Amino acid sequence: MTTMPMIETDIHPAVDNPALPVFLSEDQLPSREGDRIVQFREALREAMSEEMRKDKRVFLLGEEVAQYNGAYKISQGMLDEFGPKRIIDTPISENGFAGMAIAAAMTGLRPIVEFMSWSFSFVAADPILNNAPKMLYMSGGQFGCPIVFRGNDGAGGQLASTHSWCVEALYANVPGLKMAIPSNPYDAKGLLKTAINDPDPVFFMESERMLGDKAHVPEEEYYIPFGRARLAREGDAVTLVSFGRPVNFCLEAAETLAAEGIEVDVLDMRTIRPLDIESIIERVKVTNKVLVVDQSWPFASIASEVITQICERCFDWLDMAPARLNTEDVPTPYAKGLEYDYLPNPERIVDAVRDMLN
Amino acid sequence: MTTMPMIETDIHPAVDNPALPVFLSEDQLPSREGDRIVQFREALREAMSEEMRKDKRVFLLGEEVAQYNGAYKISQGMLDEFGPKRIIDTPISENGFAGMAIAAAMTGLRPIVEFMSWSFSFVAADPILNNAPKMLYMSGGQFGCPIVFRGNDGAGGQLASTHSWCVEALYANVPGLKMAIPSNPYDAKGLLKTAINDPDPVFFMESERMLGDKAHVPEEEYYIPFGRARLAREGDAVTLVSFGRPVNFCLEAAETLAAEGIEVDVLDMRTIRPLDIESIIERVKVTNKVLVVDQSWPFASIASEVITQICERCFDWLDMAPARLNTEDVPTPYAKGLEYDYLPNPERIVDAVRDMLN
Amino acid sequence: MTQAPATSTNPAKADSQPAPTKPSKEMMLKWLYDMQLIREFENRTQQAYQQAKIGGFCHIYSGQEACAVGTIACTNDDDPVVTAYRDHGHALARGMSAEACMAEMFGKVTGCAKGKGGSMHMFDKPNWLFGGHGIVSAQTPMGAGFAFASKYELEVLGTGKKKIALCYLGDGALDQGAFHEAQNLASLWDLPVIYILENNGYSMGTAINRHTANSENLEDRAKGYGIKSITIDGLDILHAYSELKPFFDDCRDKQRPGFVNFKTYRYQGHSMSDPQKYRTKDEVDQFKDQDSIAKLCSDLMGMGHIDEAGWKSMQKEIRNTVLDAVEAAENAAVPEPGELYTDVYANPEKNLSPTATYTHGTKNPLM
Amino acid sequence: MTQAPATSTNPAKADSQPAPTKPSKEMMLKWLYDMQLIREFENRTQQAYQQAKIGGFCHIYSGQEACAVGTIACTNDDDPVVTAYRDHGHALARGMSAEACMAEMFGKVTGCAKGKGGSMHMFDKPNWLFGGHGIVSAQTPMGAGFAFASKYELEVLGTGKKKIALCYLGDGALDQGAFHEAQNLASLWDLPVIYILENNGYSMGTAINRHTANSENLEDRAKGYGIKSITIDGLDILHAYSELKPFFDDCRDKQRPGFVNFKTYRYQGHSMSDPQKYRTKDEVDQFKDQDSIAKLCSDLMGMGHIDEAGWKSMQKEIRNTVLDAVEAAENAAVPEPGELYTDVYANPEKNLSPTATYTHGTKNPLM
Ligand SMILES: Cc1ncc(C[n+]2csc(CCOP(=O)(O)OP(=O)(O)O)c2C)c(N)n1
Ligand SMILES: Cc1ncc(C[n+]2csc(CCOP(=O)(O)OP(=O)(O)O)c2C)c(N)n1
Ligand SMILES: [Mg+2]
Ligand SMILES: [Mg+2]
Repeated sequence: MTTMPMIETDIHPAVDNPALPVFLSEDQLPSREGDRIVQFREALREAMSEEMRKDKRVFLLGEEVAQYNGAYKISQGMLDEFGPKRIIDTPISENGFAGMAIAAAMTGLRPIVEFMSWSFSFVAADPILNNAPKMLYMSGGQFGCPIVFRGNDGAGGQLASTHSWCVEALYANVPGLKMAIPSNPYDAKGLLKTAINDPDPVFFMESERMLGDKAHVPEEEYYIPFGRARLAREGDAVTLVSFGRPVNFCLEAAETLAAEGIEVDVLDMRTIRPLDIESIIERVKVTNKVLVVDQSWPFASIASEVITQICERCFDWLDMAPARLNTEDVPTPYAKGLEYDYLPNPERIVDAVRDMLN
Repeated sequence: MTTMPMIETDIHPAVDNPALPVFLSEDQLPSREGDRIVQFREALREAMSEEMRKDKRVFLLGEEVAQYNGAYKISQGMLDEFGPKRIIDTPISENGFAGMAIAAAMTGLRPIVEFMSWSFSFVAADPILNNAPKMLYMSGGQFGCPIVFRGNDGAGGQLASTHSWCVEALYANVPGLKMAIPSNPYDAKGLLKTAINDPDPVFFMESERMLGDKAHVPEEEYYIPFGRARLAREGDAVTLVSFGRPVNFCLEAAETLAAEGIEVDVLDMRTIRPLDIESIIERVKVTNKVLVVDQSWPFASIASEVITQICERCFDWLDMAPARLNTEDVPTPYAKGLEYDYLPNPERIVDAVRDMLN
Repeated sequence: MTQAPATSTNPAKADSQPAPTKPSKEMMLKWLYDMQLIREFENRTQQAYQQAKIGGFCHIYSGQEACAVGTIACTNDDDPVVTAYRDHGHALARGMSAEACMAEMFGKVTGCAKGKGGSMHMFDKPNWLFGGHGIVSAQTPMGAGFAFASKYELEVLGTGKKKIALCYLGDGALDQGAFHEAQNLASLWDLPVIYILENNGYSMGTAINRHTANSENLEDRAKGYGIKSITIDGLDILHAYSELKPFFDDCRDKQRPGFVNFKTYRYQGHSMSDPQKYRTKDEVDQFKDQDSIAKLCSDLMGMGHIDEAGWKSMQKEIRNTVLDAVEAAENAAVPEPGELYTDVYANPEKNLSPTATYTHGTKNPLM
Repeated sequence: MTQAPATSTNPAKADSQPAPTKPSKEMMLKWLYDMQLIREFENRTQQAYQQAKIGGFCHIYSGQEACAVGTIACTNDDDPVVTAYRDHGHALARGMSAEACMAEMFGKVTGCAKGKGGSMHMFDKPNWLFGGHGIVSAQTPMGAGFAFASKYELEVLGTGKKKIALCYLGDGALDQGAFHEAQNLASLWDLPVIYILENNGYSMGTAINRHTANSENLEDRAKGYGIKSITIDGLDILHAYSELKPFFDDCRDKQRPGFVNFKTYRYQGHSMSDPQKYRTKDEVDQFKDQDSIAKLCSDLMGMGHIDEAGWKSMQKEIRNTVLDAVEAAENAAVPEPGELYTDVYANPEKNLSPTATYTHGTKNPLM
């Protein structure tokens, strides 16, 4: 397989050991089809373990990641392999251990901070927003901050108001950070490996509801570059733009619509910052209609941003107003039925597409 | 003067003492012209003092608000008038005192929490985002949260990265809260009085750079309803939509443009949630061109939201893509020149309008 | 407080008068009842969870009954109480009906939060219970806030009386900055809040000595803030009450904060999905051998306050109450889809959202 | 650490070898020099601020010189140091040139952060200074983090040595939850970080007893975490050093945290815009009468290490150094507008922003 570096960057002097992984173009990546079926959580674990084997500077810390093997079993077995100095159980002190890890990253170490849920990251909002993404700037280029923050994001299944946050709508506003939100095991592994090697702070969002999802993940090592969307399904009627768990709802909706003879695009953005606007434009020029499906609340969300960028970049190609479908604009309810209605489920997506076509 | 209730609401059973102030329509409000010239900071003080005189449940807490008379002299003299039980100096414990005040609000008290700067609210992000806006929902309608959080927002003059946040782009995403961002002393007073009487949590943003701004503030009592934009200047070429400090930049830019024969609208939104989209639509139907000027970073900002809502509500009236002008998408720099370039200053607005018209 | 919840709806509640320092027979029997009620309730909760009738996170209180019951015994009906997510015990001890508590977990409109909150969010305004909170330690500044509000009512509004606020926290919550800030504020401002550390030795799967420093001397922490403290053997409610009652009274009287290191143990896993590899069955059994309900029961039998038959019939009554609660929860209605948009704003003006229109919705069944 | 800053650029630094417990004449003279340098530097800073050559918030260190100089004297050149926003003193004591420090406040490209950080953000990688941080107490978890990184290097990477991390905080920072969390982590994990409380008695306009509980017994707080502590009379650097050096050495040796309650005083207002009505001129004067520079100078004269003439010429040398720094800062270039977009990302891929294109920009003058 020939390798083609997809990103050409001279790394900043503030960052130690500057080699980025070699990125392959989409069609050069190992096949997504195959029978090495692993869960989403295993894909994440493989990503971390592979990078930890290669680079001793990488370590994992968070609540229950070590002895308990991870609250969601993502880090299962990692304590055994890497020992307690690199797989570190923390107290419930998100502000404290996030701030600590940021400092460690400034010295050139490469921490992976697991938030049991991004919902618990608000107590650490100050270090993760005020320090990590701005350290390089504030220090006039002296100190980088190569760190990954990762954890569950979005409704986890009747966890109610305080435990069901989609923080991307809030945090993506901040320059200096990168953000990745995979929708499936294959991408999760490839994106997390890239995140760990990236010299900038990466906010990495998983979903409790997807951790058991299974798919082929190839044996060979691969890295998925940031800023490359994947056209998960191609159509001509409408372009659905999504990221994370709702991509799967879009694919389901697309099936339903296909049965009615409506073929839609499903574009999986994979990363939010960088945002592969070119791929969106390319598809909008074909379908001239776009629906952004986002599991955050609508107001000033990623969906708002994508629509704004579409207006800025290809307004004249639009046949109609670009549309969005978000989570309902209310605190997350507990009751099962309410929570289902609350999320951008396949039915709501189908309805929205039908509305657009009428 | 005849009074006309502008908002008809039956107040929720969770909220004690439900009477809302009587709101007048824009043309019934006392005149904005006159010679009772006060500073922005005094207007804020008058709003708080008047409400505190009327309602003993209202109190103010925050760092240096009492003995020091306010870090920015907003609360000057209030300790003398209301005493230390109602004007309360706090330690530097934003999480602690915000959480405390939220509890007090649940019991029916009406706290005003001053953040010396909204930049310091991140250490309190959990209580202000997870509790205040969701308490009514989480408790199934048992406990309301009538509280005002207020403080300086935006670049304060070379305060650099950590002290120059515009938090509205982040926080406005959250349902359950209201948000007001006045641009001048008259509105500041009328909106803050409304905020204090509102039974929901209100996030109220001021600007260190405007606290010394002077304008006529009438003797008579008045309340400015939420969700009513003000057309601060009327034109025909482009509608500028803004809020807070940049409204003043827009007005300056409008002067410059007028000299070239270009007349623009300047619409001051006054509140972000609720957002007076109808007033925007009304003007877009006239000018068919819109530029949103927002002093936050662009990605998933209020500007993105306004543009999205414009697309949703009056796409067909647009002659061209709705445009935005935000703060530059970088951490706030210290150096004076860089900071000036960073903000949406009048020159940048003039350029953006010219670009739109070419 | 100005917005006084209606008086307790639970006439069975023993302490509508300030409780005496030496508990009466009725009081002690009520404790036995409440503790057994919690135990039975939690057994049914687990069952219902396994049947997927309850969803989300669900934290069982079994083993810790003496804590909720013993501490609430020292309060007045209108003392504010706030706790964390392991909150069924506090809700029941405070007087919430088993039905409202169970229905909440079933996600039904008859639940205390109309099905919007679930297991972690037990709110009961008539009983001065201010939740059930999910973010570890977020309730600790709130505890100071309820104490503040009581004092404010007394000193500024001139309408209150001397209260104490109760704020429960787990040992894991010790490590959150919020608790530090809360204690500092409480001590600095003489706020009558009593922090009750439900020290069950584990924060999820992490033993206390692995998550908090100097864990053998937790009272030292309180001392750092000049807050008085006490350590309680939490498996013996009679002993606990005799030590706690004067401690609480003193905090009320002096209007000062307090810190209680209440040593207890949870019988079940952290939540319903915990394989519990971090402790041995032996350890659990050892604590079960000192069960606080069995202890109280045998103490009361020793005093001649109850006999085997009485205990049997009490258990039966409780079993029926809980079964009724489960049945009622089963049969209650799920929320209408429109309830999604209610209780978001108390003053739901227009244009608050680009996509939603908010309304008021149905009245909470507890109000 | 893996990313070892280059060795100190300041050859005058006395402690490139581990410092002895009994200071040499040269060391003590160096301290006098550094303390006077800070004093003189801050005088010029105030002047420049009044002339509007410096903007933003600016916090003057005068009065506290013995703290930065006395504590840094106990460290090695490659021990990591982090502090808050009142950071000019630490930067100079750590070896940053007066020019880089002054130019930063002038917003010039020759500043230590290329003019992007200003007064509150003094970073100096070659001298292991990790900032200058503006959010009160945000630096305290970072302090634990630098200690963690040192230990990690030693124990996992196998390339380091026993270090201590220094983390300064003001008395106001005691009240932030972050500090509590940091101390707990430091003690729990045996992190060699020394927290130096620069206890100047005020958090802005709030006297310490009005903002933190039990303020007379601050060592009690550290005790709560099992962290060893010491209280230092911070106006006498010789005495301070004699107590601090063994304390620091012990923390390094045992790889354990420490807490220093360093009693000091700030002569100027909180920041440049503080009318200081919260304290009397008398109080300020009383402290000025015990000025730590005057004390050290007279002690050294008493020991015969310096005489009047020597002191005069040292002062003159310092004055010139600072004047040169001011002049250099004046003459240096302001950042190019394009510098707005540099140093935002170390790996500035495309599409990171809808409006900006990021690049690398000029190399930091300190690197
Ligand atoms: C800020 C925050 N971090 C993490 C969690 C996840 N979490 C919920 S409970 C818990 C353990 C708490 O243990 P403890 O405080 O001892 O209470 P217990 O469960 O023993 O009653 C954790 C880590 C959370 N809810 N909030
Ligand atoms: C979280 C936060 N809240 C408030 C502020 C504003 N502020 C800056 S310094 C300060 C006082 C701090 O006093 P202290 O810690 O004693 O340090 P000193 O100024 O005495 O050196 C305050 C309130 C801030 N920077 N960060
Ligand atoms: Mg516990
Ligand atoms: Mg101080």
